[in-house]
Amino acid sequence: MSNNIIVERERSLVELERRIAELREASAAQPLDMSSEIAALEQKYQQILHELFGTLSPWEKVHMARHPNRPTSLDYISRFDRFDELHGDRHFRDDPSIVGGFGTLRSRNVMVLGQQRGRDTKENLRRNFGMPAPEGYRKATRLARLASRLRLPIVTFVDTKGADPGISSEEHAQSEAIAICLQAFTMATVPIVATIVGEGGSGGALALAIADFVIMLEHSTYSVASPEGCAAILWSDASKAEEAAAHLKLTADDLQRFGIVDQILPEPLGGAHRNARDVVTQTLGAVDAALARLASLTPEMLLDQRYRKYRRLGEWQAEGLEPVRTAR
Amino acid sequence: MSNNIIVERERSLVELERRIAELREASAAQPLDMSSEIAALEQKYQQILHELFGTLSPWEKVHMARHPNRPTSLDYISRFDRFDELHGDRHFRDDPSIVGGFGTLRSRNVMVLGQQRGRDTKENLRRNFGMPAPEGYRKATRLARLASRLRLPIVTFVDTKGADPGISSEEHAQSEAIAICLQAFTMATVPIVATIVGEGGSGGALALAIADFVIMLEHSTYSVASPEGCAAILWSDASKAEEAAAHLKLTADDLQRFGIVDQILPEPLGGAHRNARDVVTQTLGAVDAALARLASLTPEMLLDQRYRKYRRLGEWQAEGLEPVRTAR
Amino acid sequence: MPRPDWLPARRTKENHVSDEALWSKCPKCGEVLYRRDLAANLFVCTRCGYHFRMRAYDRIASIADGEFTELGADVLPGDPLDWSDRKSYPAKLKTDRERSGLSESVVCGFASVGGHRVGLGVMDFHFRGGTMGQVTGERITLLFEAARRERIPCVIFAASGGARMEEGMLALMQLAKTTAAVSRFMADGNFYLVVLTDPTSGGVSASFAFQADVIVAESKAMIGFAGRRVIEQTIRQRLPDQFQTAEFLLEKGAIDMVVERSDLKDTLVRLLEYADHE
Amino acid sequence: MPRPDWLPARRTKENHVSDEALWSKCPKCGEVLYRRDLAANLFVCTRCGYHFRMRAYDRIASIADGEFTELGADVLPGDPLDWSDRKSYPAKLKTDRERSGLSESVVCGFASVGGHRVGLGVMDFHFRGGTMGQVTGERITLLFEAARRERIPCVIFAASGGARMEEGMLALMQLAKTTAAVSRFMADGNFYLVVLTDPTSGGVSASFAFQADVIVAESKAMIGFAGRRVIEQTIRQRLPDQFQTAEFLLEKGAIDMVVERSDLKDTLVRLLEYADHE
Ligand SMILES: [Zn+2]
Ligand SMILES: [Zn+2]
Repeated sequence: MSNNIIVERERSLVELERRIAELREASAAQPLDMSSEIAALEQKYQQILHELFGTLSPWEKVHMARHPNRPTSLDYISRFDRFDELHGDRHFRDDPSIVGGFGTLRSRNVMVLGQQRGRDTKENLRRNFGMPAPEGYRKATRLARLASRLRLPIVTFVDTKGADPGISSEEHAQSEAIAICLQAFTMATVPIVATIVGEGGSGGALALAIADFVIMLEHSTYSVASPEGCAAILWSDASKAEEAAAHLKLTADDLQRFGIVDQILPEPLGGAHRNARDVVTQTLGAVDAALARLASLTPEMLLDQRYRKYRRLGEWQAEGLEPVRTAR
Repeated sequence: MSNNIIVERERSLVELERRIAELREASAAQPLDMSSEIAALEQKYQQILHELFGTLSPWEKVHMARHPNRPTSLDYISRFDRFDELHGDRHFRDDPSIVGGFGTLRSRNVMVLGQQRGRDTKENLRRNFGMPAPEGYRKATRLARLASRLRLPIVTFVDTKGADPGISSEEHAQSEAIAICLQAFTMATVPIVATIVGEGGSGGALALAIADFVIMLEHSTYSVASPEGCAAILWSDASKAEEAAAHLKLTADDLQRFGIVDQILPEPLGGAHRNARDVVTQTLGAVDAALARLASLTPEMLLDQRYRKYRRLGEWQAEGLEPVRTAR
Repeated sequence: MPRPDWLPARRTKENHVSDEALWSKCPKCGEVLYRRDLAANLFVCTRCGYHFRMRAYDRIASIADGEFTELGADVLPGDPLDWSDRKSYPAKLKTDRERSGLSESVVCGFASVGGHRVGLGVMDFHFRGGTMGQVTGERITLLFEAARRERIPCVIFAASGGARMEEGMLALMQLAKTTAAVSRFMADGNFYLVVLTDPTSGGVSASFAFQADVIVAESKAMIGFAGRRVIEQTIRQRLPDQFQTAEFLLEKGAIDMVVERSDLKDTLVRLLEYADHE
Repeated sequence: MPRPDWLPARRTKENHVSDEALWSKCPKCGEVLYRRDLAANLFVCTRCGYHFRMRAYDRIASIADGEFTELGADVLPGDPLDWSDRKSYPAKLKTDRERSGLSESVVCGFASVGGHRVGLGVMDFHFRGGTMGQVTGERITLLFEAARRERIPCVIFAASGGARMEEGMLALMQLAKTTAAVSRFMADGNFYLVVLTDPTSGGVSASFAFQADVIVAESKAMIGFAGRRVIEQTIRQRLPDQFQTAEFLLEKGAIDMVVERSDLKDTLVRLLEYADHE
């Protein structure tokens, strides 16, 4: 059973959906006019939908971002005009939790990369629940550099709880893999557009999110740590995750305010998975528009603008506080 | 027991050496003048030395190059003013069969790299008999790139039967590791001086031997394949290695004639190990001189000169032979 | 597979060899296949899907849209080491010229592939086991230099047992020479695509074959640095069948994709599109 | 270890805290050590060689030849997320300021090390567990920018539990910001040297710490991406003691060398020589 609170909540809608469907069927088969009953039920349905999903707390958004039916990176990539997947870090392994390759988006050739979680248990095992190993980040580094050489813009989809924290990942220098991936994106001489489509977890997410333009879906989250991890670190109690979620300022609105996210894309009531087709269309449109705006910039302008963008974040001068500076 | 034919031959000298030493001792302890006996024995010794080692066949040179006491890369590196070893490919492992790091040679800071076989059985096991794994070539690639960034000339010592042909080397993409290492040396923007100090075996040797100036010790060998490997490939009979050695043109003289080697350093009668100190001194002097000659070249000039050097090798136009070119 | 006008002429010598060229037996399933049917099916067994090793001009015909303009055909192998064992090296070359209809282990030139002009180099295992001699390296180098001047992509089909013994160190130096040419070509931002075919090993594998931007391998091709026999002798045990296959390398992250021969041209055309800046 | 004039003054606050600062118990062998002796021995247990975690100014004193000119000391942390759990974030900062005598988890500035002028940044685990907040990132960035202008090497001592929770995504963005500064610095051919000290993990480990040209680690330091506890919870078993130590990483090829603290300054001076183009 899912312990996702959004999935739990959706259960209460299932009965109502079944009844509406039955009524429609009956109405079609019989001369009886049941349109008013149907309308009433639908109104009720919309009302419940609003009650359940009208405003979501940060914790609810965390669950929405993790919803098993939420569109994953490949749901976006598969709607490109074309996609040719490239594999491997050339050294050790192909990591299926990062998908990458050449793609064509609205007639524009790009390099596309995304963390990919599974859409069922079996795929989740293969893709390590979307938590990349060092080999995944090394593949991303390789492809980002290739994109620069071939002058292809980079498009990324971010969706991971975080980088894999397992033994072999430590043995293969996970830190180094992420650190070098960050450098590769920082120094890429082509436009980069990143979209946070699900859970943006920590450095493992950021490694694919250094970009000239960052888009975020309304109910996606992007956080310095998972709420569970944060609660464990601060209070040694992972069960206080809901409280941590409230503190972490991990929603799209928060992040736009901080200047970390450039554009928020609205989701249907109840989340992106309730109308995945439109969400994907709208997202790809936004990515394309961002690429179009960036297309005229020279490599030097891009690098300069990207530097200034990240340079600004966290330049902070506290007021009224004296520096700890003792006499020399 | 060693099956090295040079070592075998040296056995016949041991008895003579022992007798000379005994006579000297006796002469020192007693009033008796035995100088003429000693002189006679020493003359005989020199004569035998000449008979045994005066001219060496290619096959004998193969054994000389593999002699267990022949100075190895570290014997040269340890005579640098300073050496600070750097480790690891940053991904998977430190391969002890390639040694590398910062060094100072006659007051000049350089990056130094060399294949390193063991000087005894235990060390040979640790260093895989000097046959590098992909991780070794990746370390070399990393350090060659670092040298370019820091504008440090690269000095290499070549001494390997070849790259490791084991299972995990294949699993970790040995081909790719060598191919990328070749590229790193080709594109390095600093002077490179390589010295073939022992056995230069195939692509595994070449990966550290792309250089602006190539020095070779008189009895070192440098070959497209080991004679055993060549015999196995051509005649499915590794025991015909001696015949293969004669064919392969793997001696310093051959290679200088082909323009592959720029300078040959003479060895003492009987091989480098009979006076390792002087051989190392002479070699480091030659390396230093080569670095001094290259020091004035700009990166562009170096790259251009290096390109033309390798470009020339094997530009061949057969005479009298018609191309197989059918009508179109 | 459409047969371009020039192909039969180029294959003249091969067809002279003997009548057995009319029929081929599948080494995997044993099916006896009429050579013309086999050619029409891109030399893939119609029964079991086994990929026969292709001859260079057949490969070119299967990949190029039409015309193929050869480069470096007049650069021909000599005998730099004055080599002679059971047979002199020139005699070995002569035999292989007659048997393969080729003058060296690689054919290079220019072609259009799905409308994209590319430098195309195809190695052929039937000439000296696809080994790389001076002329192999020279032709590859000429190709990358010409493609760099034109700023067009290069596509190489690799098939090689490694460096050629009979040219000794001059053969090994071709690793350096081709690397130099490839590196310059790539440093200018040109696209380099390689297709590893059965078998690719040794010096070719450890130089230009694994330097490409994108590495495609034909299904089931054996690819490695060391030969299977060498490894088995070293470790004194039999290797699993899967070891060193294209599929194995894909899992190990060494290559970008594995492609069936029937999909190969389409795949190459798609990949070339991405590097097209027209 | 010679004690520069400025050091006692900088450590004033620390020394105020309590009398127990006079004595330290070795967590490894249990020996009770007089703090002044411990300091004279570079905070290495005189009995068993255990390396205590060093305070930033003690570290600087042990590495710099003499003078240290601080940079970014007036950039001070705020409360961008308006964070409050058991305690408000400003209150936590206040406690750590008093306890550590530092205004943030890193002290940056310029020093001479064996005659080489360098940008020197030293993290301190005693301030918020060495976590990286906005100001940590800002100071590191200011240091790399200044060192780039001067074309001098940078030496960073890393010690960190990762990104700081209480500054949320603004803390995570410091990975990006420092990476940008480090990358520009390195692209110009400047030399970047890092010393990983106990413990280095999380966001610091996964950004500037592992981007250095040369990575030195102090003997026995714990270094990793994920924390030991996190991994043990994930795999539901205890990890070997050796796991994630500096020595383990050396074997795994992740770092260049492991150095005892007593050899550290000499090692750094030697390494700096190699990048000296005067
Ligand atoms: Zn068949
Ligand atoms: Zn102790």
